[in-house]
Amino acid sequence: MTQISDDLLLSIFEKMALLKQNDEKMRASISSGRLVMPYYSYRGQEVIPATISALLRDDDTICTIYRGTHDALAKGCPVDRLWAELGGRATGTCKGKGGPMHITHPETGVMVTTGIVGSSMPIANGLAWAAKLEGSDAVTVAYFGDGASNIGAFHESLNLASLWKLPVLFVCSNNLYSEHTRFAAGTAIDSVAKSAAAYSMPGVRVDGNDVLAMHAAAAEAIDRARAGEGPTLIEAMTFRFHGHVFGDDDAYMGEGEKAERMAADPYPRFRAWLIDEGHASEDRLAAIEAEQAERIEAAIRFALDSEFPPASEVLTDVYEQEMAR
Amino acid sequence: MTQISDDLLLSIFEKMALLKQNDEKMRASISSGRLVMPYYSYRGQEVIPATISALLRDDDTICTIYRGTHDALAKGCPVDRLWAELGGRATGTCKGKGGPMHITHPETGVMVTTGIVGSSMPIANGLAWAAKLEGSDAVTVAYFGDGASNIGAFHESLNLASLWKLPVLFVCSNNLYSEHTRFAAGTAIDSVAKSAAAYSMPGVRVDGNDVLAMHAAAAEAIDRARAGEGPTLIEAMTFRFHGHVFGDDDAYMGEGEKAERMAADPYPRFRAWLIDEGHASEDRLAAIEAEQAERIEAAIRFALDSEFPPASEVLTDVYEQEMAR
Amino acid sequence: MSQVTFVQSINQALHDAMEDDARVLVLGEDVGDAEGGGVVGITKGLSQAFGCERVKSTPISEQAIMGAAIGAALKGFRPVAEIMLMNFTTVASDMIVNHAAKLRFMSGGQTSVPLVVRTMTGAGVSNGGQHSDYLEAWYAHTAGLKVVLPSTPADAYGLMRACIDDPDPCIFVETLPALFNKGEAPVRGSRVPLGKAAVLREGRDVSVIGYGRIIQSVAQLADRLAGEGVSMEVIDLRTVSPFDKEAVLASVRKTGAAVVVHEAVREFGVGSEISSLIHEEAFAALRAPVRRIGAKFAPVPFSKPLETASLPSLDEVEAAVRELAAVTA
Amino acid sequence: MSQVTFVQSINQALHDAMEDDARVLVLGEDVGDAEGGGVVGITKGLSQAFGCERVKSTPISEQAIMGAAIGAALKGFRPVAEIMLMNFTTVASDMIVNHAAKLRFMSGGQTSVPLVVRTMTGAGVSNGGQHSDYLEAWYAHTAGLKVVLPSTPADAYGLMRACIDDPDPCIFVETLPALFNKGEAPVRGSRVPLGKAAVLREGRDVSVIGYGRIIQSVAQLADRLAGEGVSMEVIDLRTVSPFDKEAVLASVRKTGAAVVVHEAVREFGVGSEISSLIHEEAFAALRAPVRRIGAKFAPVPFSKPLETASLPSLDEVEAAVRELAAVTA
Ligand SMILES: Cc1ncc(C[n+]2csc(CCOP(=O)(O)OP(=O)(O)O)c2C)c(N)n1
Ligand SMILES: Cc1ncc(C[n+]2csc(CCOP(=O)(O)OP(=O)(O)O)c2C)c(N)n1
Ligand SMILES: [Mg+2]
Ligand SMILES: [Mg+2]
Repeated sequence: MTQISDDLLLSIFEKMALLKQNDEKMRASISSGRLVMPYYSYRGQEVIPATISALLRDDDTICTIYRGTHDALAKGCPVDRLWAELGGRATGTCKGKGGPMHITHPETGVMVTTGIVGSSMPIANGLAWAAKLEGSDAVTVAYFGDGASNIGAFHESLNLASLWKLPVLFVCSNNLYSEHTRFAAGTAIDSVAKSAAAYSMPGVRVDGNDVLAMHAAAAEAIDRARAGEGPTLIEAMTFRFHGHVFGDDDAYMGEGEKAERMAADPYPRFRAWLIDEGHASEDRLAAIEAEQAERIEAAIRFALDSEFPPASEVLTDVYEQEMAR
Repeated sequence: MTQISDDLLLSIFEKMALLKQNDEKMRASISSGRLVMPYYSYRGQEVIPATISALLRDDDTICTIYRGTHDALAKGCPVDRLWAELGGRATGTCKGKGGPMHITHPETGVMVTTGIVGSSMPIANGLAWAAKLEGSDAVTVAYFGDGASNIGAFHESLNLASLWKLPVLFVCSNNLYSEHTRFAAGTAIDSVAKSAAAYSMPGVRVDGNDVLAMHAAAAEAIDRARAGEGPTLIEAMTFRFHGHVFGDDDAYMGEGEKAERMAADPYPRFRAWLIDEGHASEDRLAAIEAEQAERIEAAIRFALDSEFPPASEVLTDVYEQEMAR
Repeated sequence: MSQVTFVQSINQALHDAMEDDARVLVLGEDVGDAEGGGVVGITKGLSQAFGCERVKSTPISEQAIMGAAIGAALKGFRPVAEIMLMNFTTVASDMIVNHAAKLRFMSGGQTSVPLVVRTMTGAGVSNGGQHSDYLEAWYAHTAGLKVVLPSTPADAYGLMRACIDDPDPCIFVETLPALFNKGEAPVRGSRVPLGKAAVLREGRDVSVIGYGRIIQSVAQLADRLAGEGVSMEVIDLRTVSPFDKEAVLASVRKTGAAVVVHEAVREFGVGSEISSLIHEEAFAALRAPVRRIGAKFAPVPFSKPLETASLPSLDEVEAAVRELAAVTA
Repeated sequence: MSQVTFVQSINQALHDAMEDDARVLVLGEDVGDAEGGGVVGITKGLSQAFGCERVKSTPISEQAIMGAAIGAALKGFRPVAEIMLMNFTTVASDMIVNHAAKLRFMSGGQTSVPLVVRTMTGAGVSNGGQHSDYLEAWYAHTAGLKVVLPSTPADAYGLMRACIDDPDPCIFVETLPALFNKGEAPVRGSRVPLGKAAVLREGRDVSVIGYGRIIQSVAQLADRLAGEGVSMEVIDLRTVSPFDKEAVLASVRKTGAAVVVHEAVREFGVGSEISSLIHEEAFAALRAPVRRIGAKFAPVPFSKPLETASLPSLDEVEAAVRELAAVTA
């Protein structure tokens, strides 16, 4: 994978450092009561959006899910506005109205975050259709989970995207579980990627915890999409370290399974590889990490210093013009 | 295909004769104003349910669609009750409340006829699950069209049936059109049967206008289902001779296409084959046809002699016990 | 004045909107000319005029249709998505209710979804239980959506143009059994403002408030009863949500009595909202309680006599009006 | 009396029903014990007790879940299908509305669909716009369905048992933020009849009619105001459709004033039906128009102060009651 420049590798690392530390801070903030929200930790899955986003432009768009805080951050959603949102503050990306399941930041292409399983895909098609109509070569990424591959919207969306040759990447983060249900207990086929054949679409299963593999798959899919050759389904194998929703009981998982997966944490692995292969020095990486830590601290301060929205905001943004009721 | 007995061949022919003539009478009745209803003619598709039903038992069940009058009749739904239903009479299968899109006759296993594309499949799963729970080896057939393979319920249903190893036959009558849209314009894959692979399910495309091919596919699928080995997807290639809804403009079809297909009418083809191969004499077949014609005439008389339901019936059968409103 | 059908006026509205604004798109099952330009021809000629990129026939995939419309709308396009019949909106209601209706709010106003859902429905043509329901009460109960239901071809034109202009998602409900009825032709480019009722008849004794096909029949009833000295005011809401409270209340304050009528099931229907509001805001003016008339609380039956019996009748309206007119303060 | 949570009483109801009747089935996402027995544990222990054929965890496929339940119900089973949150019923509403609700009618009474849809919802736990909606008004507007919404653990038990017994499809709505609240334990085998309200407090001056969590708070308000000489009658509908008209009308005829309250959005909500009915049937008895109190006409916001502001408050109820109590005939 000699095609990846050191700059790109470091930009991926930078995103991963931001994502990993951000998740740690969010969990800590929930445990301490500073944040009150249902939180779907993405810890362990950082490689996927970090690598994909490093290949995306500002005018590329994404639709993601409740677990997709990392997708939004990796795409460029400002950390401070994100923290303010999760703190329910008026300075949040969504004025505090959306919360963790509905992060939106159009300037950086974060168009929709949805809490309804499967619903990122149909809307991603529309964003991609818009790009096509505008004559742009922008692409759209639809992020979703393995469990979402079992819902009707998945089928309808992949079929339509293939028929219309839409510039979409369907990125399934297969973390082996949907809530408490094992992948094999919910899905009759042994790989989501294989479903792509049912839509005459390329489908590829990759190690979503491996930057190089992820990069190769994403780069190819993005090139295809930009060239007008249509969508790709990428199944990125990964694992969520903190269960479905932070704080829940993960007794449904094998003890050994979780420990083993966490021992293979992709973050230190990639970090060590960067150093071992001579792409960056320990000092350089530590500096990047420190920078990200500082960004997050600043974001937390920004959030905590911000006001809550006034109660009157309940009735604004329902329509463009407030209705007399 | 020497395995098919003459008895079975003749029972298939009998059903086809009933179905073909029944459709002719229905269209004539609509043209004459005797029946007033939206009618989705199945003419040209008779082989599929005639052959499958000849292999089914009374305790096997079906779920079918608005076009499925032939499926219901082939399964054994009484012709007279059917005509009364389509005439809106109180003696109809559904007391006139259902109409052509909702034929139901549980005694012969006609459990649901739906007007919503794709909705026969999820319910068929439930019927099959019930049989499994009861320890019976009864099977369920879900009939649907090629267009229905593009809707979410198809995906969810095939996945669930495969996971639960349900005794279901998913029978897709691929008549090359969904309303006015060509198969290839709506479906990204070139064969519905190929989708079966996405559900680890056997899938087979057969000539649905050929009794022998249809028989082989159905027999295998039914055996599998009865043996507890799970569902099968059958794509039966066919053609509807009278467009989407009887009376509509079929300009969207190529002139030549329709004429060519109608020239290959499976009914006279099977009839001639039975005689040529020595399975039955012309007289025998003519006698069967005459019998069916008489059944239909009697059914029409029964329907026309029946009363309309009283207006008070609007409020019965909404719940088991009428509600005070 | 020349006369046109609903099919013609809605077709014209789509045509004119596409001509006036390149961001207007049309999608849905069979909407392209290769597929006949829609099952009843409402989208005829559009793909020929504006090309198959702006007028897209789709597979039978209502969630994908709505998703494509929402995504394009988020980027500033103005998609008009057809969900063929209103009962089929049930397979796409996640997209409509959880997404189209809420994205503006949940994004804190950063995004908007200026789309129109075109859908047909209505009992009276023997389509039976799964093809005839009026579900406008559901969508009216959903904050973020607007719901219109025109009763004349000209209003259909003007409301469609207004819906396409509108920055928020609108559900445009077409009355299937009336689509080939004729009425005055619309003026090109005209708009009927959303949320504004039309007073079809002015009167003194009783207000009848409704929308859709039946309110036009009620207007004729008013003409007939006027001859007998019963003076009806007839209000066509045109927009169900937000509906024109001022028009409704002004009328009821004048007449002191009201009947609300629609073809949807009566119970938990739109009429309940209107009736409640009238009582809340004009109680003192009322000589008698507001009457609600709607379809029977049952699925729509197939058999003709039952189908007819399930629908609200003009006789019921007449009886209610006569009774109310007879009540003195 | 021992105290139990809703989680416990509903679990007990399912357990007892499965024990009493082998036709009772449970299905839904994560309902099996291998998957933790449900996201909040309502189905815990059931698969252990009754096996994985009768208690089936499903993929995330709500249409397939409802279809499997409908098909099994058609064959005489009594499935209790979980659609985890009420907003997710939107991806299965075709199955619920066009099929479960209508198959009895459309088959002319030949088939029936005795299933129960269990679903949770409710604002107040920061779940935001897509996980908090009360949609009971939609299902109440759908002929063929019954809708219940219990306010105590014991009622939850008795209503669940009644829903499972019932020959028609029932939607059983659980209040997510109240699931761990405690109340009196149910008696094994007890039933709360569908369509029957409970009079939580008897009173003379004003009737407050509602259901769910908030009506219990209203009962406490009644105790407080009683000390100040305001006598409230508090009626918990328990069943939203069909609701107990007799109980409502009897109360209003006595008190002459009413407030209707629910956590769903006010506009086009269940309260509109109840308000309309009261006016229609008890107009002469009313000293003032019926008041409706409900959630704000907006998606449910995430931010705590906004979420709170979106919900109906006890202060609003109190103010309405005081005003109505002060109105003299
Ligand atoms: C339509 C719908 N059904 C059910 C849920 C409840 N739910 C939320 S997340 C989830 C699991 C999704 O699993 P997967 O797609 O694998 O994504 P992951 O959470 O593992 O990232 C479920 C069932 C939902 N949000 N939407
Ligand atoms: C969910 C839904 N969407 C759209 C329709 C309108 N509709 C009725 S039949 C039909 C075409 C179905 O085609 P196919 O599945 O191939 O069956 P065929 O009619 O050819 O037998 C459509 C789009 C419907 N009934 N239900
Ligand atoms: Mg997962
Ligand atoms: Mg077809």
